[in-house]
Amino acid sequence: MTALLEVQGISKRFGGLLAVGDVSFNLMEGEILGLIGPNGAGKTTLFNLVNGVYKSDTGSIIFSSKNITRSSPDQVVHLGLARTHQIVRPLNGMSVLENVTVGACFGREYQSRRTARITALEVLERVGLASRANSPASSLTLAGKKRLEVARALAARPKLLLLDEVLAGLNPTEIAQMIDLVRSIRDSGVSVFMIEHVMQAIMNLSDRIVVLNLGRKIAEAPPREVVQNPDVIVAYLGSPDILDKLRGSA
Amino acid sequence: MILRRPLLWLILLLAALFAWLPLHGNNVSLREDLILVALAIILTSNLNLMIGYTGYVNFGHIVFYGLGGYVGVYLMTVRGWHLVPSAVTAGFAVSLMALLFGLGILRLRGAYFALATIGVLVAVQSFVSNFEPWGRSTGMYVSFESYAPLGGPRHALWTTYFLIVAVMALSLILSLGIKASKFGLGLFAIREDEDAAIVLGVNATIYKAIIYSVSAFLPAVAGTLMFFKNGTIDPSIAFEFMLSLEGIVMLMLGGQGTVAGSALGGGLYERLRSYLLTSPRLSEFHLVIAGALLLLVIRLAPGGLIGWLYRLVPRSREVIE
Amino acid sequence: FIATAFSQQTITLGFTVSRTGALNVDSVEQYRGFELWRDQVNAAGGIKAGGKNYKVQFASYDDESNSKRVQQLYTRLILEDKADFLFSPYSSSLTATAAVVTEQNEKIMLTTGAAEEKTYKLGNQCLYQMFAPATQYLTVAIDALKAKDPKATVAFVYEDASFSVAVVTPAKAYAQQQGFNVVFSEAYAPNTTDFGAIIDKVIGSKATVLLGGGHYADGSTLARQLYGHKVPLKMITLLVAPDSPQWAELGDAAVGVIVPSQWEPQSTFKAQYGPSGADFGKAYTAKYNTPPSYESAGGYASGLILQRAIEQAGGIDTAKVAAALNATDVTTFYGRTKFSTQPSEHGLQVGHAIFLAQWQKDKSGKPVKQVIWPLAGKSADLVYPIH
Amino acid sequence: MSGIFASMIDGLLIGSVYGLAAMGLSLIWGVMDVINLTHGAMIALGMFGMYLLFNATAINAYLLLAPMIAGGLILGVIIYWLAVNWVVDRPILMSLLSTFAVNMMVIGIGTAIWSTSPYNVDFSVPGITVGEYTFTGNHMFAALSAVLIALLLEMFLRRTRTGKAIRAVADNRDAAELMGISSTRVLMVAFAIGIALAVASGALVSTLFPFTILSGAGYQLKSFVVTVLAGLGKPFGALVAGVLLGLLEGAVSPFIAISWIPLIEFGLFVLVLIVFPRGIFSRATA
Amino acid sequence: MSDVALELQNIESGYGEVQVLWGITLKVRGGQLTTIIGANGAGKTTALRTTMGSVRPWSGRVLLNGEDVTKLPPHAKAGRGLVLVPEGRQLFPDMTVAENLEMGAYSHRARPRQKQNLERVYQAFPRLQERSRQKSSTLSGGEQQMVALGRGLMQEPAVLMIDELSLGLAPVLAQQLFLTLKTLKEQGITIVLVEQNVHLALAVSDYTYVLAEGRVPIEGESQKVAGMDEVRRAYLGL
Ligand SMILES: Nc1ncnc2c1ncn2[C@@H]1O[C@H](COP(=O)(O)OP(=O)(O)OP(=O)(O)O)[C@@H](O)[C@H]1O
Ligand SMILES: Nc1ncnc2c1ncn2[C@@H]1O[C@H](COP(=O)(O)OP(=O)(O)OP(=O)(O)O)[C@@H](O)[C@H]1O
Ligand SMILES: [Mg+2]
Ligand SMILES: [Mg+2]
Repeated sequence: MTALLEVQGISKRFGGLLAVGDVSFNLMEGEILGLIGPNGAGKTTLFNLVNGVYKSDTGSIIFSSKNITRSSPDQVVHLGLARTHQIVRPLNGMSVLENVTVGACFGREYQSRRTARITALEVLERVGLASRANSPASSLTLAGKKRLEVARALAARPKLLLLDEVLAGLNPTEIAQMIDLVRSIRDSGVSVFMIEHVMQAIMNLSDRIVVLNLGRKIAEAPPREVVQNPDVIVAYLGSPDILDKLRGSA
Repeated sequence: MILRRPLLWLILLLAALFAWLPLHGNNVSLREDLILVALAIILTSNLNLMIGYTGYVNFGHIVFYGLGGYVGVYLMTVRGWHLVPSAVTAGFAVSLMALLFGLGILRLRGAYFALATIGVLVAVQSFVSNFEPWGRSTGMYVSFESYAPLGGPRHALWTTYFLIVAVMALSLILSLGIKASKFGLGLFAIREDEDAAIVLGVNATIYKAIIYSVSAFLPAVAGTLMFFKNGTIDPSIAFEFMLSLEGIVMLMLGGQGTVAGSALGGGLYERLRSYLLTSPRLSEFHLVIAGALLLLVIRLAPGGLIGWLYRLVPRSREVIE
Repeated sequence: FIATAFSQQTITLGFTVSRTGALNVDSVEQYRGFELWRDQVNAAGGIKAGGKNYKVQFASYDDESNSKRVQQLYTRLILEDKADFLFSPYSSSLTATAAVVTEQNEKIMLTTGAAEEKTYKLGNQCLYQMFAPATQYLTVAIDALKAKDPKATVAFVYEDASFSVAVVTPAKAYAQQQGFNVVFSEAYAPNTTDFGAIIDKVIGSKATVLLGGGHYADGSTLARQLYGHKVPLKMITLLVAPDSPQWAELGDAAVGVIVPSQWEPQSTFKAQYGPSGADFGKAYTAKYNTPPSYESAGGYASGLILQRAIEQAGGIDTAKVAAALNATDVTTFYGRTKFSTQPSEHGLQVGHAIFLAQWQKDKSGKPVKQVIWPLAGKSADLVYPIH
Repeated sequence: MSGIFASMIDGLLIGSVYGLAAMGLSLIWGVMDVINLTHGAMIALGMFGMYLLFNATAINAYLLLAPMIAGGLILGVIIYWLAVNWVVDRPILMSLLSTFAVNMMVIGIGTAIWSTSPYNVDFSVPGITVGEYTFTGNHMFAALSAVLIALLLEMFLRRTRTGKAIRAVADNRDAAELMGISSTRVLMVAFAIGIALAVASGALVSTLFPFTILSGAGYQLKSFVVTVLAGLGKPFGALVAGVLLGLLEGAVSPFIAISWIPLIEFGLFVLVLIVFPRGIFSRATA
Repeated sequence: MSDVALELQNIESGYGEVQVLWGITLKVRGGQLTTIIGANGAGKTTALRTTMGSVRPWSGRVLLNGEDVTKLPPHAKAGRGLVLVPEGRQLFPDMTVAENLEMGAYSHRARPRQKQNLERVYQAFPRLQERSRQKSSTLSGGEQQMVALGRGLMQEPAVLMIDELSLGLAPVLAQQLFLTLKTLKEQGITIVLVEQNVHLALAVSDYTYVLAEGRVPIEGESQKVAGMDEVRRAYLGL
């Protein structure tokens, strides 16, 4: 297995705040890599650095043997790296189908409008939005919009997919369905890098997990080791006996 | 394929009607009315490329029209060129300039972009007002000799009219073509959320610059034609801010983002103003009436006339884009 | 009632008026001249020519002081309203635009507020200019200055619009040729209201005489601010604006300002045709409650000249009326009128000449306009310096 | 006294009036996302209002500012209900359209009443003469009034509850409702204040220069420039930017023909925008 | 203690022509924590927004402490202590964290206790105090959620409705928040919770409504509901 994404010592400051500090890791081809960490740890910022929304203050990012440290987001997509937004950004005035068509048109394959439409329909079927294809994107519920994010990114036919909390707002049953979807995406040859706070999912899916805290990488290990890491427990996972605490009357 | 779109044929039919109606019966008066309608349609449909398709409000769109007029009239009167090459050259020259301006000001977003376009308009107007070869604020006059190559003024005006109608048809076809294209889809994505569009792979910088430049071309050609026809050009007429605003009004009236809407809004608004201005009883209050009607229309049909049509006859959406 | 012998006909005169926009004041005054003439003609039974009796009716639209619709409106006047003859809009540039239409329809158009020569040198054949051409406006003032103070230092401050540029450009050359030191010359944008910056520069230039202006709005503003800033000038000559009766509203700022004029009520031309100046002035004042300006006189005179041409042509046949106009050389209350017939400048006014009038205080201290130039026709002496 | 100095002082004085004019536009735009195209017409109404009021009462024109502002507030409320309330939630161009329609009507009625000929408020305060240069009292009083009004507005926005509510509604109308803020009322107040500012600035200008019903257009254009330089929705910044603009005009005018000034002014405006894409004063809040 | 604080009677509503709620009836008892669970798109958010008045009910009534408030606009309801922490946070993006919290205390009802409430909020979310001068639009997703909750608490709620409490929060923080809810309930605040973390929600709440396609097929004591087979299958992923 070769590294698809090599991140070497990248950092990002906002004014006095170090959002991401000197983070390095590799993502292997065909892998699902999880990214967890407390709120404000710098996970989304890390995604923004990788896909070129922000320019890294230091270090380098190599994707598919190309240096993309200074590339803009649209260039990155063409190389095959697509992402979703944590705070969803649907193109509200357009239909669900058109949203996804945009993804396909300007993605890695630069499909023509006609082909893009076919791709889009196919992808919508896959994420379970086919029935809403012609509704305006604005009428989807939050969870629907998250699926739309996934669909748009998938339509770009990426080699690597960055998923930023796409399971948030789903109930456990729906989460289970999405887990199957992510797995099938990986099985179709797309590598996945995902941020998630839903432990059940991230533990289930990831081959390895990177943990960030206060902008720094504090762990990188397979799921089983991560849940046992005391630092991770204190900073992130919290107590396992929470249900009892909640039920117990005051 | 664009050939299978009903609207294409409607556009061609419209152009044919425009050409045939005044010619049949040699109705020059109708021609003069229609030329202003055609001009309104040209200006709005090209403005629509920026506002309706890309979501960038251009307050100074008229600058392309004015500059086109200047370049063309200059080429004709001072350099002795023929009308058509002058107009086409004006189109290219102004588009090129728009590209340069665009690369600068298109870094701005939203209201800030809109206001920068006003800045460009006034700055250009002021520059032309001080530019000696173009007659400073006095402008330029077209001598009657310039009409000679086109067979004298009478012929020249008919020729100009047909050219304007052709430019009108081209403008609408251009709008239609862009709307159906991948380029157009990219523009729509930019309109909805530029940052998201970029993340989806749209090269917004280039797209915006190109559409800004494209939206300059036909108005510039029309500028040459119209000012040649008018016989004079000066900065206050060529760069009228009011006309720029009216362009936006016409667009919103018809329904931004749609090909037919820009034509409808442009045509109706122009006819309304023209009718009120020449109607003996209403002319005194033409502004008041036009204003009140406008208010009423946007209140009753907030999506513009096209939006209203869509709601009335949902199936029309497929034909009238 | 003598008209019974004649058969009744109407002729239609078409024109646009700037009822709104920048040219509004001057254009409406011109219109009143047309209107007074029409009413008087119709009251007298119409124009009598070739055994017929032509009542005059108008067709007119608002051009909003903007050339955008001028061609549409003139086409409409000619084709829909079937105008027999046309008057021009106010201003040279609107006139040039209208001329493109009138020429190809071979309609006669008498131009009034269109003083620029350029308009008549574009190859037109059917235009007839009533105003004395723009070149003359300020050269006259320089002659007057030369007689008073050949050492004066001169500043030109003028509207950056085609008429005033056409006036000032030859005047500047003429001033230098007459040995004056032109220390400052600058054009301001039409519809300027704040002259602060320019006034500071005039002061800095140490000019003693200021020539220029443009139209009513800017001219009156300039005068007012020159006065407010106490600029030490010995002579101020402004185009167009001070001719209007409204000028008196400026109060003290009005006093001393000179205006080149096409006509003044005091002028005493022996009218070979039409009313005397005094009669015209009286009728005008009675109708509009304000004395006539030269735009009004020009408007009225256009009517007269056309009327005379129709009478001489014995009808309204365009070719015949044109021939009569080409042959016109007549003095009315407005002065002499004669059109150039050379093909290169057909229709240019070559008979009429410019006056100078100055606002002076009368015995009761009210500002009134006096003719000061030509010396032969003066009603008062030039007051120099102003203060 | 040298020419440049005199001309800078002139610029400073007139600049504060530009600033006041722009404050109204800036407030309405920043708070409501409404590009108020009645702005110019309101400035013109301010001019004519002052003209009528002054001719009727013949008292010191600057004392008349208070009733003028009151009138402006009422006018603002009327226009708000007539043309603004139902477009606030719509895309910004809708408000452009509806205010443009009102603008047409106001200009149309104004033209019918006053035609487009110039009027003048015949009131003058004695000026100060320094060397050959005279600064009119009107200019000084107008500048002073403008600054005073600007300060009052700033205090209102910063200190009062309504002021804060205005900012909140501007930011997120739905959320403001959830906080218990009546957004409609707040928007109406903000709009009325914006109109009153335009009217006040028109009233001040009328004591300086002659005006026609169309005169507002030029000030509207300048207001756009000033608003943007300051950053939208920063009324006090607009005052400062207005003064800067006036100073700039004053500083360059001795050296070039004034017909070049718009080119410099607007050219610079575009450049500044490209360098500071959200206005000069917007960098402070990071 | 168990009077009905908030009641929805036969509410129907939707967007444009699309009907979302088909006559739902809910009773929220004072001092209790009531949960609404349901699949994605079931209409939970719509129910809360209709209660608040941001979405107009087509028919039916909303009663607050027995008083009919169906027709009142959201701001008037907020003034009476009905508080919604909306889905998607809805912060004031150009305002700082502190200003956002301050706006929470805008109403007459909330102002007197502004100071104490602010302290309480900072205690619950120390991160917010650290970032009090940061513009809220630049906060991380989870931080924004904290501001939204904090702002809701600043409003001095009588009935606090929270749409997706734990959305985007790290597990440890979500747990902490559920404990906070429990404390709030003990302080006498009536709470309506829409939550996808069904396990936690059912554990903490007293009464539960299940919403499916705009209707309420199941309701009951939370413990009972948690034991139902169909609930376990459809919503608990078991
Ligand atoms: N544009 C910005 N300006 C200033 N600070 C920022 C900006 N963007 C992010 N931050 C700060 O950087 C830190 C990291 O933010 P980021 O969005 O990466 O967190 P996250 O790990 O994704 O958190 P969450 O799980 O809550 O989404 C946060 O404290 C946030 O407030
Ligand atoms: N603004 C809107 N316009 C049109 N339809 C809408 C709008 N908002 C929501 N809907 C539709 O209403 C239905 C219910 O949506 P609602 O947001 O209430 O669901 P929800 O139960 O909160 O779902 P989620 O768990 O995803 O938040 C959905 O089918 C949705 O598509
Ligand atoms: Mg995040
Ligand atoms: Mg929801």
